[in-house]
Amino acid sequence: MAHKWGMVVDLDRCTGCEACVVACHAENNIPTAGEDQAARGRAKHWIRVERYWEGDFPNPRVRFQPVLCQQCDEAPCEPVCPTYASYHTPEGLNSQVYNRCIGTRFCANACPYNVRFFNFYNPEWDKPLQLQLNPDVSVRSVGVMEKCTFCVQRIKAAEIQAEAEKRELKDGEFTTACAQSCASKALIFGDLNDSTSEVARLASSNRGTKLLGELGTKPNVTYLERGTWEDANHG
Amino acid sequence: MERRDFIKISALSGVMATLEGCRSAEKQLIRFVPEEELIPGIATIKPSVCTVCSAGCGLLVRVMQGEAEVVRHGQQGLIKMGLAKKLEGNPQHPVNQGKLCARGQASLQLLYHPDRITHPIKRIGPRGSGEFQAISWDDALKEVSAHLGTLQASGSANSLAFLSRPLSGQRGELITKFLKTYGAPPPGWYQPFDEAVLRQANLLSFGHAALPTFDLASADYVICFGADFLGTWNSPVAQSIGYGEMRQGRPGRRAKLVQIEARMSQTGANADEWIACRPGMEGVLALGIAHIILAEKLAPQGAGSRPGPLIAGWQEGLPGYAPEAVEKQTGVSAVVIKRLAHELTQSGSAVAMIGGPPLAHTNGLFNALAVNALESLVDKQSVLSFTPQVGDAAPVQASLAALHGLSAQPPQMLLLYEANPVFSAPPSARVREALAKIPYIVSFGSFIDETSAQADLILPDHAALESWVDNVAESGSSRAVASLAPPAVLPLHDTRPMADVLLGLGRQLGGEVAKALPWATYDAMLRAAFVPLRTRPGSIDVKTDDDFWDAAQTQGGWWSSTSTTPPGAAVKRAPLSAASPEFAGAAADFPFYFLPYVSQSFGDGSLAHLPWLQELPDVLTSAMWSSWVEINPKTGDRLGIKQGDLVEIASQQGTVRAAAVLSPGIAPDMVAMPVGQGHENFTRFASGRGANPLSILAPLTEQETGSLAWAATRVKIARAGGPEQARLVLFAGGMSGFPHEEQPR
Amino acid sequence: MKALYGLYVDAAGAQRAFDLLRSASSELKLRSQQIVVVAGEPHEGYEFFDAQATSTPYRWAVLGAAVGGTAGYLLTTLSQKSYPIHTGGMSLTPAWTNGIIVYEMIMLGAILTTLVVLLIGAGLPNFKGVIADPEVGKGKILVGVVDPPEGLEPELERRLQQAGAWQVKRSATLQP
Amino acid sequence: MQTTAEQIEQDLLRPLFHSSGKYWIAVAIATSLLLAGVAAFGYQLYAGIGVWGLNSPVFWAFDITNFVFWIGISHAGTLISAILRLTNATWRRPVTRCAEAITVFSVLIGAIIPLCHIGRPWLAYWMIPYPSERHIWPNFRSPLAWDFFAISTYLTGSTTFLYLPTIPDFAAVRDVSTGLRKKIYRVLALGWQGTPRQWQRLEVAMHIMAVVIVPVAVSVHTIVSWDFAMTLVPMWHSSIFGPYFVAGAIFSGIAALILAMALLRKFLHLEQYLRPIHFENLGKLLLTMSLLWFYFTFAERLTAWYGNSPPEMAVFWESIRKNFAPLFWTMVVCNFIIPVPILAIKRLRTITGTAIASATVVVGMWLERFLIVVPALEHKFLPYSWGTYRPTWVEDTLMASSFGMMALLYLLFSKFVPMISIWEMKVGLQSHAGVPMVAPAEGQVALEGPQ
Repeated sequence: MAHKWGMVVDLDRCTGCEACVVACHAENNIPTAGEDQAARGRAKHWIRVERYWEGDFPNPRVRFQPVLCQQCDEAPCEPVCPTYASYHTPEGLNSQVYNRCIGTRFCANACPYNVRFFNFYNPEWDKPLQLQLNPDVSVRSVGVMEKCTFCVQRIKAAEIQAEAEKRELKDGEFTTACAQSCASKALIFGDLNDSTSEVARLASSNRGTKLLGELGTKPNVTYLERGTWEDANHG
Repeated sequence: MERRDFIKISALSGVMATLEGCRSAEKQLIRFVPEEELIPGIATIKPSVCTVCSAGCGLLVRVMQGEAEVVRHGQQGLIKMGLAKKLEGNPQHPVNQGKLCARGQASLQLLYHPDRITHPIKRIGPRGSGEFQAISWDDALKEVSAHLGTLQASGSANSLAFLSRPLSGQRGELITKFLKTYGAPPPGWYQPFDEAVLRQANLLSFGHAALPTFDLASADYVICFGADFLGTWNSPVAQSIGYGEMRQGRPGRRAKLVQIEARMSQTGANADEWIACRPGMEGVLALGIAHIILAEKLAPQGAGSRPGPLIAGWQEGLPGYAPEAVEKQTGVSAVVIKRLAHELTQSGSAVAMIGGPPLAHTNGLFNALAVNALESLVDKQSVLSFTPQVGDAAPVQASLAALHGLSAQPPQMLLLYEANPVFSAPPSARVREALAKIPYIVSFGSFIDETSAQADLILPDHAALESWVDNVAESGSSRAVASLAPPAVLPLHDTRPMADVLLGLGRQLGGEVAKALPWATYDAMLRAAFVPLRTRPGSIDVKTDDDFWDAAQTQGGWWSSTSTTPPGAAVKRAPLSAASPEFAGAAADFPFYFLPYVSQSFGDGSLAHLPWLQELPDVLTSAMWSSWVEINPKTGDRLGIKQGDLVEIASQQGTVRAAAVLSPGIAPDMVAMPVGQGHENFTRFASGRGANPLSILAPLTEQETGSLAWAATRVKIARAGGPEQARLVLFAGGMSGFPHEEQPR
Repeated sequence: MKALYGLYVDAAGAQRAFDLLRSASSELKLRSQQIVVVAGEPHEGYEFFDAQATSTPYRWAVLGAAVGGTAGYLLTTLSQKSYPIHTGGMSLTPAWTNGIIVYEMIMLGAILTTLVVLLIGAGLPNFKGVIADPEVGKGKILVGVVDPPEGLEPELERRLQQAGAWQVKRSATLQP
Repeated sequence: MQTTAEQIEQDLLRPLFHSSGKYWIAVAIATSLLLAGVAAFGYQLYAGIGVWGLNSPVFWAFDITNFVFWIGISHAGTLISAILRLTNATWRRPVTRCAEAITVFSVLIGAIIPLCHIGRPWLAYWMIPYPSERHIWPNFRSPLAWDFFAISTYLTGSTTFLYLPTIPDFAAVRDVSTGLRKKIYRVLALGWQGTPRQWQRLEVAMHIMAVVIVPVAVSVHTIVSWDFAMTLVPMWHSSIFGPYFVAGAIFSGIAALILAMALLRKFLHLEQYLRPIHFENLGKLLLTMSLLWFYFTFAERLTAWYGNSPPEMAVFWESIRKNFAPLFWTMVVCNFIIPVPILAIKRLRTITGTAIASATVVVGMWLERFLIVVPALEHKFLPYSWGTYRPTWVEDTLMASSFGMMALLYLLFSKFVPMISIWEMKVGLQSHAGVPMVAPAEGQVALEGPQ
């Protein structure tokens, strides 16, 4: 049975430590924009932890919400691309083929989650920082869109490995860089088609919601709402 | 289809990643014979130890072959070598169990930093000018040993000083031995935000002069006084793992987190209930809660009997801490205090912890003892425990005293290792002046920072991933943990490990020092220290020392089998009665409490030079590349300060300027600034960026321990300019500030 | 090439000349192709002009539209099937979107055919010499005979005059 | 002196043979603007499109604003002249050509802009459906692919529509000119003779073109609007966009046409041909469109306001009350408050009056496009990801140069082609009843048909 890669984001576990953000930069060769470019809104974070204030002092509440590409089944970003740079893989990945991209940026506008990023310049690394670049991940040149890939390089490596060993992929045998670094296990990645997988189990939790689910984009990322002590212990 | 893409992608990236290497080949560099066997494109995973904070997490380094420009035997050339590509947590490691925080992940850039010192350099310009010139290792070492020799010969060996950040494990041991046998005073361990107060309190309350370890996975109720245990305090990764479990790891059972602080920390942002308490009054609040518990007999008989008596009036049931009285002092309503008391005692297993700002007041020890008393009163399952230590030596203690020593009688010669007091010490410590009086300063730093810029000679250390690393975990685990790892990658530059250099100097000095340090290299010393562990029950069960040594290296260290150390007996001493905190600056002239806090990105500021962390949006403000001051929106309105405005913060010690961030998570009578920016000289990424809040701290110290009361400064603030002067870079730049105004339709 | 023609100030005169020539075509042994009219603008309502009216281009345009539409349909369907790539959970060849392409191709087909049909129908481009006269640009209408039969010039000239020619010319100015 | 075919030919050919110093100054200015744009684009290619003010989430701004604006302007000519031809409105004759010229040139500019705005312009040809070694065809599900087809069809159509009725005039120029000029026009005229057969074919072809070009024009701006409406972006995802854009396009188109006519009239001394009646009639048309535009804008905003869905309201308030309020209300003033009274009051509906109204409308409609593109992108769903946009000098230059290009093309056109169809004016001479096509020369009554 084909895989269907998905993720669960447990908002009750997320501490906003942003280990996932740095992990993603390291894994996916995301260039650092620098202060000036960042000030112009060109900082790239394939995964970000959004922060929303609720209420005012002395009773402020904060809601952290990690947002990455939702890998929508019916992704608004895909059909608008005239050159098929953005398309849907049979494994449910919303993939971006850099060398097909001519940079119309239509996909980025069509994406309701603003998780697509554009290379306004050719990326640069002050030597010898470039030695850190992950050879499994393409470095994106000027003029192309990029976005979270669910660490497709890891997926493929694992699949090829399993195929070589003539076996099925085991749940948790590999995971994305962000999920791997997440100490409180707020990010869980896996195969939604494997009913025994942790991600499949959690995705069906009654705390589960979809980000902007009302838009009908059918995301493969499920958010688990925050619980409360009172509910858990007194009712 | 995807296969094809995948191969295409990897191929392409392979090319791109080595592109730089290829370009430099045009400079007709000699191509060295590879020094290690690696299969191109196949990753090797090597263990290592994270050195960026004291938690000492275990690492797995992803090493892949690449082509790098390196220096060997004074020759520059290209070499195919293993390059560290990514840092992950070591799943076997008891502290971080395969997880790793943002700072740990980013520490990879310490290895590849473009501004690393790549070879020994000697000062040519005036001190602090940062003008250095290259010098060969031989000459450099000759110079140093000459100085050491003459110093010893002239009988003033005791005027050699060593200043370093606290080093657990054998590095610390080595330095101590070296100084002892040389005849010099013991090393000065210095670090901003040291935990001297808490260690002292834990010694008094629990008989352990160490940071506590929490089994949060088994907690049902956590009341935390100011400790940012999910962000930067103690062993954040270990604590975050437990936090995840206590939140959603146990079906039908979810713990409550109550955070008590006046400025919302990252931990506070996750709390189920956040309670603002008047700064420095946390101890009183804790005792207010304890009062109810004792009065209403909510806790089992004898609970809290050990640390309790350290507080005056405990036996009498804390008469002075009636809720109403406490409400007056702390600003926390009596109703809430009562409720907390009941919730704490009703829950299965509760824990009270303290850390950070509450300890950084003149009455810090009292606050700590009070919370410890409450803890032992409510903690039935001993959620709080202590990590058993490998040796019997107590964890090394950093303290401000180390600096006072320097300025009191300046030594003839100073050795510096990974300490940057010029940046991080309060102005009252007069570190710059003290250093100026020292004739000869040698630094082992890998970077030019404010302090090493004062050095006469810099002998650059290997990066952690290039050296043998070891660490003894002070907390964060129920087992004794001695982390250990061989170099993960070959050195990139013409650097040498500090430990080896010190051993070498010892040999040249001969005599006592040589005898005490017989090892040729640091790994030999490590081996000697580790091998004895073989006999103890733990993670490695082998017959011979060699096997043990190999196993320890592949495993990333040794750890004992589970054996928690519950809180021990309290020290008998005169009980402490409530002391209200003192502040520098009269409330009339300086109306705001000033809170410098440990930055989520830069820790105590020593990581401000890593681009990944500079561009990491602060999770509460989304600020990048900036330094800012958090102000309550109401205060902002009152003073006409808008989001992004330039604000001048003035204390009795001086002023700093930073961009205003209006945040509802801070008391209207407080302003807070993250530590880390404001480096005047710390690589291309951090130099001249933002302001350093530590530079306006008052010299107040905690009464008993003498450690710096860094939360005891009062300031006044005023708008000093518009956003254009302030340089505040927000990732969520378009999100309208707080509060969101509702539009009438 | 020889020619003999008269210039007329208005369409009525041109019509008279045209009729005279035509009625006399048998006795003067003129083939209808030899009779030529050149005007600086259309003259609706006059027989010599309306006789040339045609509606064939409409039929051609419709045909062109059909061809364009078919091409559009084939382009959209075949190309998408030749390398199936799924996007946004849509079918490979959604009628909704392909319809737009087909529509535009229909229009393009009609436009191009119209252009071609016009050029062919109007015998353009044509850079061989043809009868022309600068006076035409000034509003006169030219009616005349190409290669008038030997010896009949005077007779022809008389008739063109009789039709009320503003001027009769024997030597043709050749354009362009 | 009497208005005759001869005089018409003289008047309308004059600009081709003589031009004032003013003309050359204008050409110089337009050219330098265009070159500035070329330079800016070169810099952008060299440095990367980062030299623009774009960022995430505002990935489109000036570029697409100008694209929509110019495609909109193009709806003046062809559409209007086609409708007028079909309805056989005889007063159209002096208007059609300068109108159709506007269309061709603005579509051209509109088509160039997207090529400059994409991240890798050197790969723009991947939009063209051709069998390639990549085995990949354009994605016909993408509105951008629709754009490609619609715009190329429109460009082909309107060029043909402009060229066909010009052939006889080329011939006219050919016949009166000599030397190189003659050679050029000989080619342009394709050897046009003027036989009844040719005239008949021409008129039929023009009729077909008129029928075809109207639905094409409508489809073009509808599809442009779908670049926005097909997304889920708040205030973009709206079915009103198709008609809204088409109406807006015709609106701005007529305004541009009136402006152009006023200028031609003044500088080419066509007072006798472009007469108050034309501005009168087009002015009425502009008034209608202004009212229509207001209706659409009101309907669009009301729907959002009443529905009150938070994502839409975020954008709504941005433009009505917050950062974009100044621009928004300027737009309302330019598109409605100023033009309506001017055009509604007969006394004000003069040539100057209509010209002024048109000028404000052109500005207003540019603002409208900007206000459609930018505020929505800045405030898309998740507030944390909101952004702000400021254009850079590169974008400003490129925009200025698009106007420069328009001016230059139009100026050159007026130098090589009679701006008013000579033969159609001649037809006007023999016109049967209706408005006299040519002003009575002083003290004379215009000829009306054969006498």
